[in-house]
Amino acid sequence: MAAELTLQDVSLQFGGIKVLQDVSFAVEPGQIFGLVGPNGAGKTSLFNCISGHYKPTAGTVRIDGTEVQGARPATLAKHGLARTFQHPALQLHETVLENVLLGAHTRLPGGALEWAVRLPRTWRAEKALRAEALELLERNDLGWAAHLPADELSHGLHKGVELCRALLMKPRLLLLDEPAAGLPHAEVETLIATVRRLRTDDDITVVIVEHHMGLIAALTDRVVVLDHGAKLMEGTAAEAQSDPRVIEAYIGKDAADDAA
Amino acid sequence: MTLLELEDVTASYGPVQVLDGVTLSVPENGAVGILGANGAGKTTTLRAISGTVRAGGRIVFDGKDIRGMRPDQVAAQGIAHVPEGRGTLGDLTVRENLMVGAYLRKDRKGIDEDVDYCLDLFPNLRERITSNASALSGGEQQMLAVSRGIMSKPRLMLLDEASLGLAPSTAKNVYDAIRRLRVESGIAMLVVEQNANLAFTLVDTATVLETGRNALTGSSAELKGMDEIRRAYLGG
Amino acid sequence: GGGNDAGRGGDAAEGAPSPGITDTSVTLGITTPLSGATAGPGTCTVAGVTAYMGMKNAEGGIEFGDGKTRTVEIEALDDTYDPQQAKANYDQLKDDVFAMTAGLGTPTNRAWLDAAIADEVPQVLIMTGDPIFSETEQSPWQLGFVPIYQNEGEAFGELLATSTEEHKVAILAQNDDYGEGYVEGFKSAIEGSDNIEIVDELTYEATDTSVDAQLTELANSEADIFFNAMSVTPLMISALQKAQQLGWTPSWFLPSNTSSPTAILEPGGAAAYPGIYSVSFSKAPQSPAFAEDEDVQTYLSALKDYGNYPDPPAFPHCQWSWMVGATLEQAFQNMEEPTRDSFMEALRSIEGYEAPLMLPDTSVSTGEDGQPAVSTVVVQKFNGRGYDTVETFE
Amino acid sequence: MGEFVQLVVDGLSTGSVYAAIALAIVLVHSATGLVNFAQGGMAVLAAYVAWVLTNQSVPLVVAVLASIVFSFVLGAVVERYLMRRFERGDPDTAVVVTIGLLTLITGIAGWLWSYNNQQFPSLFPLDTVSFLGVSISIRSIGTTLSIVAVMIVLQLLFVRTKLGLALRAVAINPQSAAFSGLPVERLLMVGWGLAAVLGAVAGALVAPQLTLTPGMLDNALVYALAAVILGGLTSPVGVVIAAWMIGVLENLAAVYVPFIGHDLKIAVPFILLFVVLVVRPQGLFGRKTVVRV
Amino acid sequence: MARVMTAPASSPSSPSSSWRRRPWVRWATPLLIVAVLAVLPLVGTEFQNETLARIGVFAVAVLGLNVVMGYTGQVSLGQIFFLGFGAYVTAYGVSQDWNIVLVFVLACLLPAAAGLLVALAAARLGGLAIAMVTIALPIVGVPLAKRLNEYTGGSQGLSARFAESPEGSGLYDDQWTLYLVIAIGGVVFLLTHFLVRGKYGRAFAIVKGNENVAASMGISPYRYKVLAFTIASAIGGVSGFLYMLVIQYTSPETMSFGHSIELLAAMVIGGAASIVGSLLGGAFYVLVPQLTNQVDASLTALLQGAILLVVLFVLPGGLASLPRALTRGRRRLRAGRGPAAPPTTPSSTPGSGTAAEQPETERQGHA
Ligand SMILES: Nc1ncnc2c1ncn2[C@@H]1O[C@H](COP(=O)(O)OP(=O)(O)OP(=O)(O)O)[C@@H](O)[C@H]1O
Ligand SMILES: Nc1ncnc2c1ncn2[C@@H]1O[C@H](COP(=O)(O)OP(=O)(O)OP(=O)(O)O)[C@@H](O)[C@H]1O
Ligand SMILES: [Mg+2]
Ligand SMILES: [Mg+2]
Repeated sequence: MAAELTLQDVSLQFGGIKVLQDVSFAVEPGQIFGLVGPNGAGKTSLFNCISGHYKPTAGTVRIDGTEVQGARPATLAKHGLARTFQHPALQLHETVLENVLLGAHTRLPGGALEWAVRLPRTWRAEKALRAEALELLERNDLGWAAHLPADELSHGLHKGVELCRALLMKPRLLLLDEPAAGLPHAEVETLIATVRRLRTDDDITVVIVEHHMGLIAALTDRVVVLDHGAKLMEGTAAEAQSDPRVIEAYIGKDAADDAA
Repeated sequence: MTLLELEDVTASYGPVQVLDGVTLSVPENGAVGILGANGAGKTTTLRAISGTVRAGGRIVFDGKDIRGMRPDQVAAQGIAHVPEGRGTLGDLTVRENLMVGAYLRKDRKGIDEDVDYCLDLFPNLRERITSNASALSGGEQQMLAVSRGIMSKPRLMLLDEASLGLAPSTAKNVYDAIRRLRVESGIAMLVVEQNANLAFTLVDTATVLETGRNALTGSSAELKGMDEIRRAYLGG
Repeated sequence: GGGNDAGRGGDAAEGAPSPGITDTSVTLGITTPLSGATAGPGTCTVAGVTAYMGMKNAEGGIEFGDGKTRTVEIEALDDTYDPQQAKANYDQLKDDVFAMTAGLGTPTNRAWLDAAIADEVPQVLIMTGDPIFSETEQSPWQLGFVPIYQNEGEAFGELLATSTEEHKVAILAQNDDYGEGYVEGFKSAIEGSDNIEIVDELTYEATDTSVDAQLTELANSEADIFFNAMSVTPLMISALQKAQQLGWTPSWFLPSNTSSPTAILEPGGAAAYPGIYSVSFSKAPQSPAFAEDEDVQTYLSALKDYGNYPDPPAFPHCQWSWMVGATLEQAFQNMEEPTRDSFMEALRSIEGYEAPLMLPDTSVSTGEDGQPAVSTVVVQKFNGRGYDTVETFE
Repeated sequence: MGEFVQLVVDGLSTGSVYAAIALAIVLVHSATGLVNFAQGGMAVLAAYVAWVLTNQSVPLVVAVLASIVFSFVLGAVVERYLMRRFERGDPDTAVVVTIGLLTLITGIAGWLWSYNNQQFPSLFPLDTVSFLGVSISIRSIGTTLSIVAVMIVLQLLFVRTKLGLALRAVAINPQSAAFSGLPVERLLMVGWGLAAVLGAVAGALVAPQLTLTPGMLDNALVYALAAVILGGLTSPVGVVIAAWMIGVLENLAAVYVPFIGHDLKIAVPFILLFVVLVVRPQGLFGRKTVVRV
Repeated sequence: MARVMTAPASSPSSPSSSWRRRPWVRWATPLLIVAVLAVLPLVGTEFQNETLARIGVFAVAVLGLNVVMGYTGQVSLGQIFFLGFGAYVTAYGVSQDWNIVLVFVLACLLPAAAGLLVALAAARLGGLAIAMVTIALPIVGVPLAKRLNEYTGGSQGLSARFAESPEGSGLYDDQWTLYLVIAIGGVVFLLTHFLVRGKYGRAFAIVKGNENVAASMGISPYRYKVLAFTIASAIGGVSGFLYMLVIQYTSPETMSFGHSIELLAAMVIGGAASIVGSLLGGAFYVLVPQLTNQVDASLTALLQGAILLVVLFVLPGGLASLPRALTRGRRRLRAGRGPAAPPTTPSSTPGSGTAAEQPETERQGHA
């Protein structure tokens, strides 16, 4: 089930700005893969290239061997790619449940006409997915908020709602952009447990961008470090954390000392 | 001398009351932290101070009751609020954002110096000086938001998760810089921070909010020593 | 009830009073644009008839053919030149008014033409030159007031045909039935005259802000006659100015509703042209020739006192609507029963009535099928301040 | 050839009328983030004020200046007591409010001054100059030059002055701007006031040509909007050039493309607009807004 | 994730909404509505019925606009064009004596096809750009209708009467017409009501809210914009059919650009993205001119402008937000008495009006 993701010499340019330069790496099915690097290194842009929001200026992106660079995000989503956004983007005036249900879009059968005449199979599916969404929220400790408008939730909680929305898509490849940002330490632990469960229970390949090195170390099988759009190194989290280039460019000397 | 004094502050969004008596005080040139779980009311506390949310209780800044003032009036008192999330003006360039930060200042020379200071602090911004703020990466936007706060040369800075989305080394740089500002320019700080390790490098005292109330208040050292704080906010 | 055309009114007993008329008063309905782009002339269509009837009411009312003296009430509604709204206004008024009259606009009147026929409500003396309203067969309950557009165009064509010289004509016409009617009438009149050649023919939209481009194009045709079937006052002024700027000074033909000496010719600088011709059937109050005219003075003061229209109007529709009032009075005087049938009969039998403000040689005659109440126009030439009637093109 | 050049010149002069309104729309948009449909109405109102004064034998220039002052106050008052309620809400609602305002203002003008056409004295003489076989009225030249001057002032205001920066900042995000101490409410009032002033200038420039009626600018509004979008909402220079382009191309298409003719020439600006926007969504001169994921 | 309990007293189910959720209410309400609609044409006067029928026409037009603009967020200033197109198709079909069912189908399909074509091009744009492209429809439509005078009757327009009440029904024409409007309009409303709930409603809403997110949920913004626009055009076509049914005449003025703006105003006044709001918007479109005409026909513009402003000033969310505004007002009254919410400056009252506090959202250009 879990997807395989391969990037080959992906480059991206905006006007004169080189955002990504020849980035290549491969994520094996079922891996939890980390993507780290300083601010503006191009991590989110790389996600955008994978999810179809940006079209790489050069290089190939393959999911399960199929070239997908240039494909539209909606198409990719239908083929099992889900992602969260660095800055949570919810429908603020809708309830949390409705927000999460959005993730079910591709799983709901029927065209516009069928929904307009309310064919039984449409609302049966709706009901089933509603139940599933509630359960998902419940499992992520957000059940209490299901019927609140999203704007009544604080910033940190939006992250959780976004995660649920992505999970309801039943993806095979999940891209998480800084899921731990703004979470207190205790919540990060919960998040780690959740993501681990994703792999074991749901058989999903996960790519995570995160500045929380604790989380990266605890969770990832492998990491790629980006700097100025280029791959600086690839290896395990531990290798990365002790790589002098990474310390220099990213973690900072003192921080590394602190951690040691 | 206390610079900012909150006493029994309440606040609500429409009918939903989210602050239920928050009390804290920031001394002149002091640095105070606010910790708490998601949704505890940290952001709301800062909003109550800066006048973006309707508040009850007493909010006194420099001897003056500022509760009920409009945000720009509060800013004019010398309080800079660096909001959570994308606190930038997306359609303005980086430089224009910085100039907006300096809106209340008249010293041209000082402004130019501070622009340089910010750009030195965040070299990323120097590279993107003519870009629209909305094109920046998440972390770069955060840098810009903090820089805007610095540009306004306030007497008190309200920092809402200033390290959000910043790389570890950058986050550390930011806190170093803030600490320096505090020492060199005498700016007082009220910081909300999830990265408590980082926060404790700056603040002298901190308060922990729980469902809109002070659950604990103490000096950094005291708090760092407490088990439940370690477990919830510091790790290990 | 029965599923028939006649709405719900059903047919009342023979001779019983129709709606909107009592022994002491009669109510007339108007739907016309009172706001929006055509509000200027629209307001005038109400003001004139209101002023006329106001004056009559102040004198005690009008004596009808059945011997009763009645005052005349007018209910005017705004349709903003929207057919749909005009129909709604008609629906609202039809049960309360005796007849509908004076409203301006072709589509707005057409919108309820069929309904008025079905309901047997008179839709008479309306301000549109669309011939359909004067075809008795098709429109038994209708009668137009102003000359059909073709008539006006024709009148000028006939005048031109009297000329013996060679003429080149440039035409600019509003892109609707108004412009088309004018051009059609004009062309039919010059048919067969070898000395007249149409060298260029363009259109404009009533919503245009400028007709400079058309003028530039037409000026290049070097025509010596400019037939400008334009109903929009500001555009007419700017056309007059633009042609001068281009150094093109033909003789002009202007329609009756955009030829006001004070509101159009003066600001347009018409003195620069060798001849400005227009057709008309009403005295121009602004013209010095009529300054002392009794009709004109009564009209202007009534307009102020009863018509709620203090300024001298820029549009001739005020005068026309005043004549509508007078024509209605004629019909009322001859109508023997307080019914719509009787009214229509009386209205259709007015012959050669010289309504106040009418120019010599023109009159209201309602008997001719295919023609509106006024079908005779005289061609006039601008004399610097007002108009003089002319017989030949010189 | 002579005709071609004349058509271009005519187009520029018509385009200047559109540009006048377009600039005011740009100003309000840059200062409040709204598209103000009432802009033309406010300009007409200002023109009526000036007209009333000239009828009291106040010199034209003084009357126009007075109408400018009147407009500033009017704009500020409209912002303070009407628009403010809608500024943070759904932008569609705010736009509809400006539509309502347009209707109201037109109604008021019609009520006070009737729908009669009124002659508005021209700021420039009616004479014509001609060169190269092309004749141009002094009035068009004056109008066009005034528009260019206004455009330059506006461009400088936006990019060079602190006030311009503050106005833009407030339009983008009032809350965030307030954190830097920008007096949001006052700036919004100033923004509307200035836009109304611009409207008053526009009104005085075009009223002699269009003759003063309550709906004088209704037809120009659509063109002005097209110019605003075509030029790029944020660029005064862009919208003026776009307005000129519209005026000129429309004329040329009407005369030289028989299929289009004078009746369908209005389609030309929209086809142009469409083609341009597909290639450059931000308009010809607009700055690209990046919406990042 | 977080342990923070939401403030307990503030559960979203206000008394009124929980009342609405009772099962018998859910069943009885539609039945009641159907019953009322069934007898309505029988009790009104002729003029009342005609007015109601007109309201139906424009309610349907506003509903269409709501699909593309209220729900999907694509500003369309062209809706009146589709009404006009539908009306012309109907008038032409009737004049050619085509079967009326066929005419109806064509009156939906042809505008829908036109809408689809326009949308295929216009949906590539967003925000104000799409507004400008759609504004061109009525603006070009008017001269085009004049030019195609073979089919449209040119500027003299087309009349068509085709809704005489059937023999033996015992109904007056106005009653029969109103029944037809209610039946056709009712079906359109019902279908739309179902459509904007559930899958498509959410999809439209996210296309309005954030196209990037929409795309990553598998919802192609382009396709859904095109879909919404096409549906709106089809509904516009239906309203054109009803227009001919009720007004029985159409001319180029029917689709003049000003009406498009008025439709937009009616949509916002009724309540954007609201089914009931569409109905109220239609009522506003029809009744306000009627009302102002009654008050003073020479001041209609002034009065209409004033009414529009007053309504929006009091209810920025539109007429459909009245119940919500009332409950909020009551809640605020109650809260106001408690110690927790002392008054502050008006500028800093979140939740006042629709303008719920969105400190970090940027305002996008929008028409
Ligand atoms: N606009 C709003 N409307 C209604 N309720 C809100 C709104 N914003 C926040 N809340 C509620 O107020 C409470 C406090 O929110 P606040 O943003 O202050 O939390 P926080 O401590 O900053 O959390 P985080 O760490 O997630 O940023 C939360 O329960 C939240 O649900
Ligand atoms: N649409 C765009 N237009 C212009 N520049 C862009 C665009 N998208 C990204 N960039 C630039 O590309 C660079 C990389 O951005 P990206 O968001 O990928 O960084 P990141 O690695 O995710 O950083 P962070 O950790 O701060 O989120 C930044 O300098 C950014 O300004
Ligand atoms: Mg990023
Ligand atoms: Mg917060």
